[in-house]
Amino acid sequence: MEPSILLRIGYAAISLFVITNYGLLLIGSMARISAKVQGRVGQPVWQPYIDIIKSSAKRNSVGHGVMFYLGPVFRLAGGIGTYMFIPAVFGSVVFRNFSDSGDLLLVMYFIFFGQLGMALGAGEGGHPYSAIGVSRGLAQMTAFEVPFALSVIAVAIQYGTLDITSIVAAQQGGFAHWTLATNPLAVIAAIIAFLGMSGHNPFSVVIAPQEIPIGPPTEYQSNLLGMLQTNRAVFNGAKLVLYMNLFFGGATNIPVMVIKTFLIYFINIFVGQAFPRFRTDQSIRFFLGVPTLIGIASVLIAIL
Amino acid sequence: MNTTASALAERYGARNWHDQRPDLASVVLDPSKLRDALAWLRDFGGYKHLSFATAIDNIERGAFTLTYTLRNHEKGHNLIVHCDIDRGHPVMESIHLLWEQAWTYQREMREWFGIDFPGSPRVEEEFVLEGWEGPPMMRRDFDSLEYSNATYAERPGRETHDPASYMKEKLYPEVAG
Amino acid sequence: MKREKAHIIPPAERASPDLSSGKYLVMWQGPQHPGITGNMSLRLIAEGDTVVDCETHVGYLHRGFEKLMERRLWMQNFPLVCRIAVPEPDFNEYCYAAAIEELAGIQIPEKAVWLRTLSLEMMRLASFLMWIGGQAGAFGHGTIIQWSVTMRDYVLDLFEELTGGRIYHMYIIPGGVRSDVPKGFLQHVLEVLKVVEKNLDDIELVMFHNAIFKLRAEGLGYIPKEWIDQYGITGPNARAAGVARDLRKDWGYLAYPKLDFEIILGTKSDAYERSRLRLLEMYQCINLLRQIIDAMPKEGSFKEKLPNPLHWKIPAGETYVAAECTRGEYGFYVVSDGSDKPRRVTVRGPSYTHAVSVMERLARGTNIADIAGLMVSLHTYPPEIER
Amino acid sequence: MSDKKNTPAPLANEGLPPEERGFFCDAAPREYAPAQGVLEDFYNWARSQSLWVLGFGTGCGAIELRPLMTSRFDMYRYGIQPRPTPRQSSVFVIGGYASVKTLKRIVRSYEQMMGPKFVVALGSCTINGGMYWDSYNTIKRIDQYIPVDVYIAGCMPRPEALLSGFLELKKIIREGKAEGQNEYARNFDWYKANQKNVIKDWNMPDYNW
Repeated sequence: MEPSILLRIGYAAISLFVITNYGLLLIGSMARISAKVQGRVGQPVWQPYIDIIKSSAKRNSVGHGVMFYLGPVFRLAGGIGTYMFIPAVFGSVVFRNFSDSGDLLLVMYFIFFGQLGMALGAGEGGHPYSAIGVSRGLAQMTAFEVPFALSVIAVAIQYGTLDITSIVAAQQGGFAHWTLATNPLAVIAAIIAFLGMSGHNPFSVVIAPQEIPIGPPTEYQSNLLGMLQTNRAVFNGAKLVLYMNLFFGGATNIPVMVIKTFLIYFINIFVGQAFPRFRTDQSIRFFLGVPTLIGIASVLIAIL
Repeated sequence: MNTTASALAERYGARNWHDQRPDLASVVLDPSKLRDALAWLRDFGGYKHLSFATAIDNIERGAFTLTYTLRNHEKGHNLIVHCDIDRGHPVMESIHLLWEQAWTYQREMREWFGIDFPGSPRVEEEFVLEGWEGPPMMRRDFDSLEYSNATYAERPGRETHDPASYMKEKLYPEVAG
Repeated sequence: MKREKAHIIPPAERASPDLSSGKYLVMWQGPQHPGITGNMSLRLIAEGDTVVDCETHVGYLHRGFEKLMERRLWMQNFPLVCRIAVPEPDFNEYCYAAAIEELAGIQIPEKAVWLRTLSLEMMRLASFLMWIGGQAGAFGHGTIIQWSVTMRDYVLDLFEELTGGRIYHMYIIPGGVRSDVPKGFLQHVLEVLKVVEKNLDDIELVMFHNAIFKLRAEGLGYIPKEWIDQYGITGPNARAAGVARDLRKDWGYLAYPKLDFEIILGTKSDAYERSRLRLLEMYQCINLLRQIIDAMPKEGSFKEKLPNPLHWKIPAGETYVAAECTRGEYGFYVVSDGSDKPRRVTVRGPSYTHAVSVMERLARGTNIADIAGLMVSLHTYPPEIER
Repeated sequence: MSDKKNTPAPLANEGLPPEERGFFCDAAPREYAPAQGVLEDFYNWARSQSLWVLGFGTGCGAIELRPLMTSRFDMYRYGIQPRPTPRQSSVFVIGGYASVKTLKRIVRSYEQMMGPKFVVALGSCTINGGMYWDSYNTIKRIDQYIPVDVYIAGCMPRPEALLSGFLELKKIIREGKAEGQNEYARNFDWYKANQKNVIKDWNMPDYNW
């Protein structure tokens, strides 16, 4: 039977709590892995928790107007909104969130939404580096949205629906049914877009510490920074879950979800540790080149 | 070597050619001739590379001795060109048109010695100091220690000794005492 | 694909943008900025992403060395000089010591000559290892510096074994060196060199064969050949332009004439070329160190007897002694008036031209994102500008 | 958790030209009361466990920060990491001697940091002038101008010394003794007088945050 709306909200809160912690631990462990690449021991896995507590425990903070405060709020809303409409675990009552009341387009909109809110807030910050970072970030985002959107279109055509739950349902029953197997080109284009989306090297020009320290969040401190850090965890988790659902056959239980998302996120570190960063114009040129062609090809494959 | 020496002597009245090392010589010129001489050295003498330019405060003579060190890479020879200018009225011709980096040295000399180089770019701007109100600090009559004691707060408990006497009473107390 | 449009020569005259037009963005890069070398700052005026004007501001590290040295005895200055340039203090020590010896007419023993060469080359290697991490980091590649700084630390351990100091060694004193090589030291040097060489191979693989690094660095900061004399550019920056300027060959100081090495020359003279050339020079360093260890005399005295340093008067005179440091011509101009204190000491640092006039010109027309990379590719270091 | 009652008078900002005064805040810093009991202990633990160092190499001591933050002495193990912007960093490492020109930037960056903020001063030259005791351009003791929590002596301090200094700082923070921000606010006039005494051309706001 269909649980009552209150019950569902409670469930959603639980799954949000889980994904937040999972995202934080994921960030911590990835930092440790990249430290290993660099021959270091690396920070403790729970370091992100301490950082958030510390940021929230700052005594004073400086504001630059209402939009400045709203920026992180929008960002967090974007992150949570993205997650809320994705089924984290297929078939589970607790982790289905509100996936039946929203579809892929809504999720894509939410992915945009956070960034735009952040852009407004950071612009209000008044720091020149924030402005530069925002312009770079938006330019790059529009670039990597192209292959991402193309691969999503391919998936939508292939499964004849925009509803994530049914996309996952169509991929059940073994590796042969995954999008990875049925339309690998779409997956490749989407993964390249994912590198840009998660802002690791070589697409980290938005927060490039050596050039524009450190981009949009330059002026953000104290609890606002804590909010951004929390959002980073939620947003990463949401994106990973989305990718897992669209391309890697979803997950029927928590361990599978953990393993798959971990592997997807690992691609970032794998690439990020081996490359310097693109300049903005170069990364835009890159995204509109080969990945876009791959995306178009994947759409054609899906049509045929 | 002395083609260059003689040429400088008869063209620009260079004096006191002194060979410090086989690959290092120094010569003295008049301020009025200096710029032409440097230009000649650069274009015809083969001394294409300006290593540095600086000034020495000869307060006893009442003169600043400007020092330009050039290098001839073909012959592997360095030449130090001196010229004295009046300490009371320190103005010198700018050579920023001969070497692109010369203006920086002139800016430095302007700030550190108070030597003016009319026409040199940004020579009026502060170079390394900021809000400096004392006299040009590289002059001999500026006492760094005095200024430092007067300006910066000191942490008690630090004493400094004159090395000669202090070492003596440490090493040979019977002689010192 | 960027290789063709490599040779952009920035305009000689400074642009004078109208800041009130609201078309330009004024930015201070530094002093509090991770992408700046040392403690200096650039005032950039950008139009969009392109820098139209750049001003170098130095002086944040000015300690007035030249004034302080006029107040100290010849020997008291000796611990002071190495503080002038942190990454490679030994070049200061060598130039100062050599200048004093020339003025005082001291001949240093053969073994001291070799030990000085050894320490200078080790210093060069350490400094380059520090630099290459910065070069990679300026383009956002954080892995290289983690490796290379550790390699540098191994070299610093050698210094600690030889001199007792990690950063400031005060090893090359007037009249020779301060101490003999400890037992088994040369063996340790060879072992460390093996490790460093292996690591350099990795670095070359990751950094110099990296498509994105090439994309960023190639064609960035092109220095035409004519500028070398015009701006007084020395060191690797000049050699990358194909001009053979290496004081180790030209002056043949210390034991370098007895060593077998060639001046490494580049052609393209852009950031990538300069970086590659410096990598080759690191290999050359390792090679030189091995030669030195083979050729150096194993016994003999390592320093001359000096007069009482407290009453040590240097005969009147002036001299200019230079050495080829990692960035170019590093020189000391010392004037003595026959008293027990120097009359005037001037330090000639290669960054003086590289960081101010050359940087200001090269920055015009480059992308903001590339300023840090350009800065590091010139390998500038502020303290030797302002002393 | 901040007591509103002792809010000091607005600052004059006489260093600025009149048309620019409007751009900057004229509020003097005020003290912030710590949280109560266990909560504050917990906060202090968190603060001591995540120290973000401001990436400002003010002197030659900065060169030993590189080995410290790279793979040999890996300071990330202790939750210490560099941070490029003063807004987000909590530890200010004064890397050796501070010339007057740099002191200006040090004061500015320090005031922009969000409290609680801690200062670690490296090298003898920050303690009593060290080797530059008679220099006309370097200050002799940094604690006249900003409050310092930990001094690390030596010229220059080795990375091991830096690490032990950071651990000492952690101890102080956990004991709740690192109240540099409040001290600065309490003796604001004294600090400001010292600063203006040295920085001759004061062309920035009296307190910039």
